[in-house]
Amino acid sequence: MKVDIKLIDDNGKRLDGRSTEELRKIKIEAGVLHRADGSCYLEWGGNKVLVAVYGPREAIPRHTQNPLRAIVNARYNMAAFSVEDRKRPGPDRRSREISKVISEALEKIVLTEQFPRSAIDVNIEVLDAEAGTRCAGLTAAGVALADAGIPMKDIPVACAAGKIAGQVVMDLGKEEDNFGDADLPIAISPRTNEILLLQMDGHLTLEEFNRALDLAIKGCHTVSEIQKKTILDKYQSVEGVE
Amino acid sequence: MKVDIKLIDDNGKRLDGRSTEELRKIKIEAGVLHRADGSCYLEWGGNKVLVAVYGPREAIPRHTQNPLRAIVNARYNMAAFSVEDRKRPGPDRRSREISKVISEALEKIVLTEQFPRSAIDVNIEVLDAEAGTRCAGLTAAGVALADAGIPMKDIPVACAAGKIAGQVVMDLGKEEDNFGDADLPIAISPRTNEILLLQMDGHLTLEEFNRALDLAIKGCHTVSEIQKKTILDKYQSVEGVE
Amino acid sequence: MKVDIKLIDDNGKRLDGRSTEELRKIKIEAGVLHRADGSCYLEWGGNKVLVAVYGPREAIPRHTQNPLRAIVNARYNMAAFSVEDRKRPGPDRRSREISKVISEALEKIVLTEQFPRSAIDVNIEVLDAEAGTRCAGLTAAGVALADAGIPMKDIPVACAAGKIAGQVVMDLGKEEDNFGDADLPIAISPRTNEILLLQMDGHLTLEEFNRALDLAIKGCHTVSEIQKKTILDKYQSVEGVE
Amino acid sequence: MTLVPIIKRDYICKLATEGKRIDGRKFDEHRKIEIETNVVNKAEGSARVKIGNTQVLVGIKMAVGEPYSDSPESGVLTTAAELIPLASPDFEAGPPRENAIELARVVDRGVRESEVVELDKLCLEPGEKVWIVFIDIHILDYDGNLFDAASLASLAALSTATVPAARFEVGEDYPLPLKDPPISCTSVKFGNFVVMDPSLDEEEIADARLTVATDKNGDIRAMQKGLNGSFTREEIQKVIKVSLDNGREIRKQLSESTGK
Amino acid sequence: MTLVPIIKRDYICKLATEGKRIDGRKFDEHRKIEIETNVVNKAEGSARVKIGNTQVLVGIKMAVGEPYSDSPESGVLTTAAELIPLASPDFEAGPPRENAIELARVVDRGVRESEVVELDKLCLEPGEKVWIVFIDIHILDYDGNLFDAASLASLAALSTATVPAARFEVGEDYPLPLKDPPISCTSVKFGNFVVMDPSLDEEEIADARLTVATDKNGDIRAMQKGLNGSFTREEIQKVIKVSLDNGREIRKQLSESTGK
Amino acid sequence: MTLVPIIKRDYICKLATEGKRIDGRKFDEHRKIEIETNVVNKAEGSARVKIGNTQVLVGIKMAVGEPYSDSPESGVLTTAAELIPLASPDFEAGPPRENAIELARVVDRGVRESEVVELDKLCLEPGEKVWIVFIDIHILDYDGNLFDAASLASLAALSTATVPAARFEVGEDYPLPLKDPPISCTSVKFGNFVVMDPSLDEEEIADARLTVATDKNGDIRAMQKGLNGSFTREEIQKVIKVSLDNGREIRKQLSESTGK
Repeated sequence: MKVDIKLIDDNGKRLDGRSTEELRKIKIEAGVLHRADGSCYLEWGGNKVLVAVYGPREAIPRHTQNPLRAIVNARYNMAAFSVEDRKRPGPDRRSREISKVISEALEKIVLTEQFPRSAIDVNIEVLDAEAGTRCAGLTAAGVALADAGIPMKDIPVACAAGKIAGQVVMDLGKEEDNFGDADLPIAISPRTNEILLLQMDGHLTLEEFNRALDLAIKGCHTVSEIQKKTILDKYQSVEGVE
Repeated sequence: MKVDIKLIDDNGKRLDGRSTEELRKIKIEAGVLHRADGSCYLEWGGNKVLVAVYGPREAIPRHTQNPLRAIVNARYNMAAFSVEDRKRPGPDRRSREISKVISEALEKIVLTEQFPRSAIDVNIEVLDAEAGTRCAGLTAAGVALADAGIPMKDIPVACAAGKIAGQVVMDLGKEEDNFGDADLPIAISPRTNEILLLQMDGHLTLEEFNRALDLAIKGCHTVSEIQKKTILDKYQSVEGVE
Repeated sequence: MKVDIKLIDDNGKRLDGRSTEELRKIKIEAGVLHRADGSCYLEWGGNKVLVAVYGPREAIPRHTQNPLRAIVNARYNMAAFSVEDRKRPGPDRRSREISKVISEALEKIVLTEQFPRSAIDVNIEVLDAEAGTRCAGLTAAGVALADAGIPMKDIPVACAAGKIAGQVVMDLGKEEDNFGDADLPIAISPRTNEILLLQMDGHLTLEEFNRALDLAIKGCHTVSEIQKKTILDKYQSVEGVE
Repeated sequence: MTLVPIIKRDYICKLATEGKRIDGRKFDEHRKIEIETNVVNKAEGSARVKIGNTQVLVGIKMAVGEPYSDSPESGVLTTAAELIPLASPDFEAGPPRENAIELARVVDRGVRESEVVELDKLCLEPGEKVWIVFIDIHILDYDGNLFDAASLASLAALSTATVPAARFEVGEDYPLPLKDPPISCTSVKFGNFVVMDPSLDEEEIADARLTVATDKNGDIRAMQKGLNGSFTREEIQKVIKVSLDNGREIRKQLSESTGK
Repeated sequence: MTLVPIIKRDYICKLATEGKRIDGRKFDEHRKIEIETNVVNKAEGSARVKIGNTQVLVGIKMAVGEPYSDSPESGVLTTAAELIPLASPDFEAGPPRENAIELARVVDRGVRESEVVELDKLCLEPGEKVWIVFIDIHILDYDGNLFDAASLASLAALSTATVPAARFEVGEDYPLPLKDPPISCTSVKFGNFVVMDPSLDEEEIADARLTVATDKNGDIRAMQKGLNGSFTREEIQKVIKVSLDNGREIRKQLSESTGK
Repeated sequence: MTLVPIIKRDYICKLATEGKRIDGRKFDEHRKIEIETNVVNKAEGSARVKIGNTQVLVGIKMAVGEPYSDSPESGVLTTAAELIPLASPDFEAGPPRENAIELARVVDRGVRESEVVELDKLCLEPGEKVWIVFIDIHILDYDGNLFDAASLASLAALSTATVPAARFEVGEDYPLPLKDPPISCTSVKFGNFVVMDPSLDEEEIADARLTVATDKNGDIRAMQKGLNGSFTREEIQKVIKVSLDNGREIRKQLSESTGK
């Protein structure tokens, strides 16, 4: 169904009042679970994501072990009640693809060589979904890995840019995702700007792509600051206790 | 659909003519199968149940082995043709829950410490179902385990009590189960009266519960006598042959 | 739906113009795939079949290994687009039965004793299906096994006979299969005429059965010649190159 | 799994050279058959068949459903077999594997291709509502030759089945309409010997198996060869002959048991 | 898995002989409970319950669907639980296993048999369209006693659920119609000791488990015994008594949290 | 799996420092492509594409079915890929795993997001009956770069597909309505080298993969990065440039092969 929605108004404001280069509101909390080795709760606009990290621990079954390094198993899962029409529990093709690209992005950044034959399990649960869950999940995973004390080259971070109403904008919201022209979620290592994850759907000219990529990288750096502050706060509060 | 059925008539008789404390008719036969290590065929009212025991034998796959004792795997299964509307073959959630609670009840009574790393498989097939199949299955399993010569502290036995038309009664039949107020199936070790299995659905006052529990225990003892007679008859007939 | 189709006309010709003892057109090509150890592409009437052989290689999982000989795993699969109404991908009961009878037929002819604990995988993909795919698949498998250099007592070959419009005929086509009276697919070792595979559906008198069996054996020998020529041509072309 | 059968094989073959079988039967003799019908109340029809120690229970259930689009005026027939772990220490729980699938499909074809169940009489509304007939094969005790036991139990169960029209509020109950059934007889070959109705011991060492279903006119209605051995043309003739002879006897017993 | 629990068991039992529990509670005392509702925007109702470190999130979704044929005027209730690997190093991904199935079924019966959700008020067109209520139980952090946490979170989520009639274009939204709920309390037994609301340490060494759901009248609405130990008649009485006492407190807290 | 690739990696990297590839190609050169259409009679459209030794067959089937509720006037597109064991000693039978799922989803998005199939012209009755288009990807021979081969074969198969309206009795057959397709080009990176259209040897040692689909206007229509390595911003620009150049050539060849 084609719907006539004006995604950017005459003042350059988007449906939720943001400017074209503005992120949705982000809130991150580390160490929220008792059993997990590391955990993170993250809200990003209307998205709510919970991540638990377990490991490094022996990879089972054995035939999955890599004698030279650890494997990173990200498991992205949407709760049945996280979307408007209830989702059947269990993995579907979409969640398995997202799990794969997030696993691959994280493997680049974790110092996997330090833990041969091991597995690091990153469980990403989407509790409320509202466009951009893979970026939210990967960003929360970065914090949960740090909270678990897993050695990493950097804290990975993700953000999307896209195109709506003919303009390149930061971090698409729900309607923007449904009725926009293109979405470009990426993840980077903020220290080096290396691109760990990149997917693109839609229609962008070469020039628009370049602008969107730069915008997404800029978004990543903003989110990265929030990640670092969260981890620092957690660390200091623990210090304070001791 | 609410149905107006008078479950107890003015003379205190139930739909099938039983009094409130009367069991349905029970028939037990031991050693009815050639391949199984032990077996039992049991009719309890309209229920027909066949049980085969295999083991103790090495538990496979290996990771299921317990180094200190045997595991008891009861597998409760309803034949596709055992109910009014054909049941899809294979386990459903109900049968898996019943398998679990029966397994747990039997593990308490089998001398599992004598067979480390082993499995004792108890296959319970419901051929005709008419209320009370878990009690019928567990009772038949007790006889089949004895027939297989598995060392046990006692022969476990099961029976239910319930509440219909405001009264606590023994051993609910089909309509009584559908239109009654509560069902309380239990299994006990008759020698000690220890309660091995207990589930309750419905609505009972504390006092009704106590009466129902006592009635179910009483039923267990009656059924236990039939079990013992069956095993004795079987043993003597074998003796006689030799 | 009963359909009135005249399967044999007044001149003794069948729907596609064949005489009663005539095979459909067969085309065989060996060594058509790069990765497979041996391969064959076969067209038989409207059937198109591709076979890849891998092995002998260690059988996994280990519990499938036979310490005395290799196992032959034929896997018959129909492409989703090979039939009029799209077939759901993956094995169904029909394809699993056919895989079983083809595996059994091939195990008799491969010198499996030479490769204990090994598996020889024979992947049969039906790309276009039009009656007689199991015979086409088994025949192509024989060529692919030879192309892979797997030692065999003989090159197995398959062909069907059947009964339509009251007559015993060679190699049923699509409508003949749907509206005929009986189908008798067989596979043989052409050197000894031993029967490796035999299935029969329909209605045949004893005498008709004997005639159909003889006709199917005759068909097998005709197809066998095409197989041998294919392998010889391939061998000579390779010789020529060297 | 490999050593014991070799010893067993040698012993059974040695007996065979003397014309004997391990349980004393002649080569072309089937074990004692018992047929008991109406053993399950909830089923529309049921039968328990024993062939020697092998025991199979078949229950028939029916329901109202949609016909296949290519046969809008025909009832639907569905056959399922489970090799439940009750019946043998070698059967595992879980979805049906190759052996169970082959068993169900061979029984199904035996019933379907011979049109034992008159499916064209099971239409309620053309293209909309027809009777679905479920044949569920439950193996209770496995001591060889499941094909014949399952097939015979299916026929006996069908013979005593009632169409539950009243329960589905589409008329009055009536007997399931049936035609004369073909009888399946299975033989196995080991070495150069071919024996009828194999026991489990014989099945375990067999090279090849051949099932032949024959009707009362002496015609062949279905065949299925199994296992990784071969038959010669002559052996096949011999198996057909034995299947005809035994089939005649078994048909008589089936008819007596079911009163049809 | 076997050696550590033996040492742990000895330690916990030794404490118990002194009347103590590992976390300092009395035998009949439950851990601190926190109930937070409306935690998920997309759900029609939701709640997160903490019992000590155990944390369970339940979301309610609703949809319009067909009723069961034997209750054409009733809504449909469906309960699912997943022991997702997020919550414990011992939980594995994949379809629900025995423990998750038992959990979902016990919560489901607690809600269903006590008719907490007034299903007869969820009919849109008799026999055609009714509301389907999905209770999805998400375990977030597993530190013992999932039964009570999942049951309480389900009740809290149901209490705050809105029937999304507007979204489905069948009228205006209204609160999900509910009756007074029974409260589940679980105790475990090890040795001769019975303790209420087991922590994970206590659960790991427990011989037997008993869950009792009681209503505001002090009546029993559901029971489930688990694990491979036994209870005496007297122990059962004692567990019921403790469940009534604690149930009363928890009911009060639930009522305060949900404003009902 | 780990030792051989290290040696292979060293060798391929050493060649690369000399500006060479293992099969003699330039870094930005794709292998020889062959496109053959209408290879399967039963399909509504089909094509076999070879890229070097890699071989993929795609068949299109259509059926009449229900639209999605949120697009009642649109046809439905479904893409499935199976990495069948025929194509590689490393592929296993069974339901699709991660790699097959990613492949199918990337091909699907390439077709869907660029609206290659004009789904709005495949409506028969709004909200009731629409055409379902099934794209089934069959990998026949796996020697690297399945993404481009599968994508190209899908486009070629779609280009020659006929809507089977006559068979479904809803009118006369007509060509499947299509728009200009974007062409997928895949590059991989190992060390600091980026090469186009990787062979299997190159894929096995690659750190990162990037697929870029471009249209005839030179716009980007889809991208997918894979594997556990990274790209710099500059490398991505380079891959896009190479994908545009090669895409132009391949588009021409596709157009010639399909006559469109």
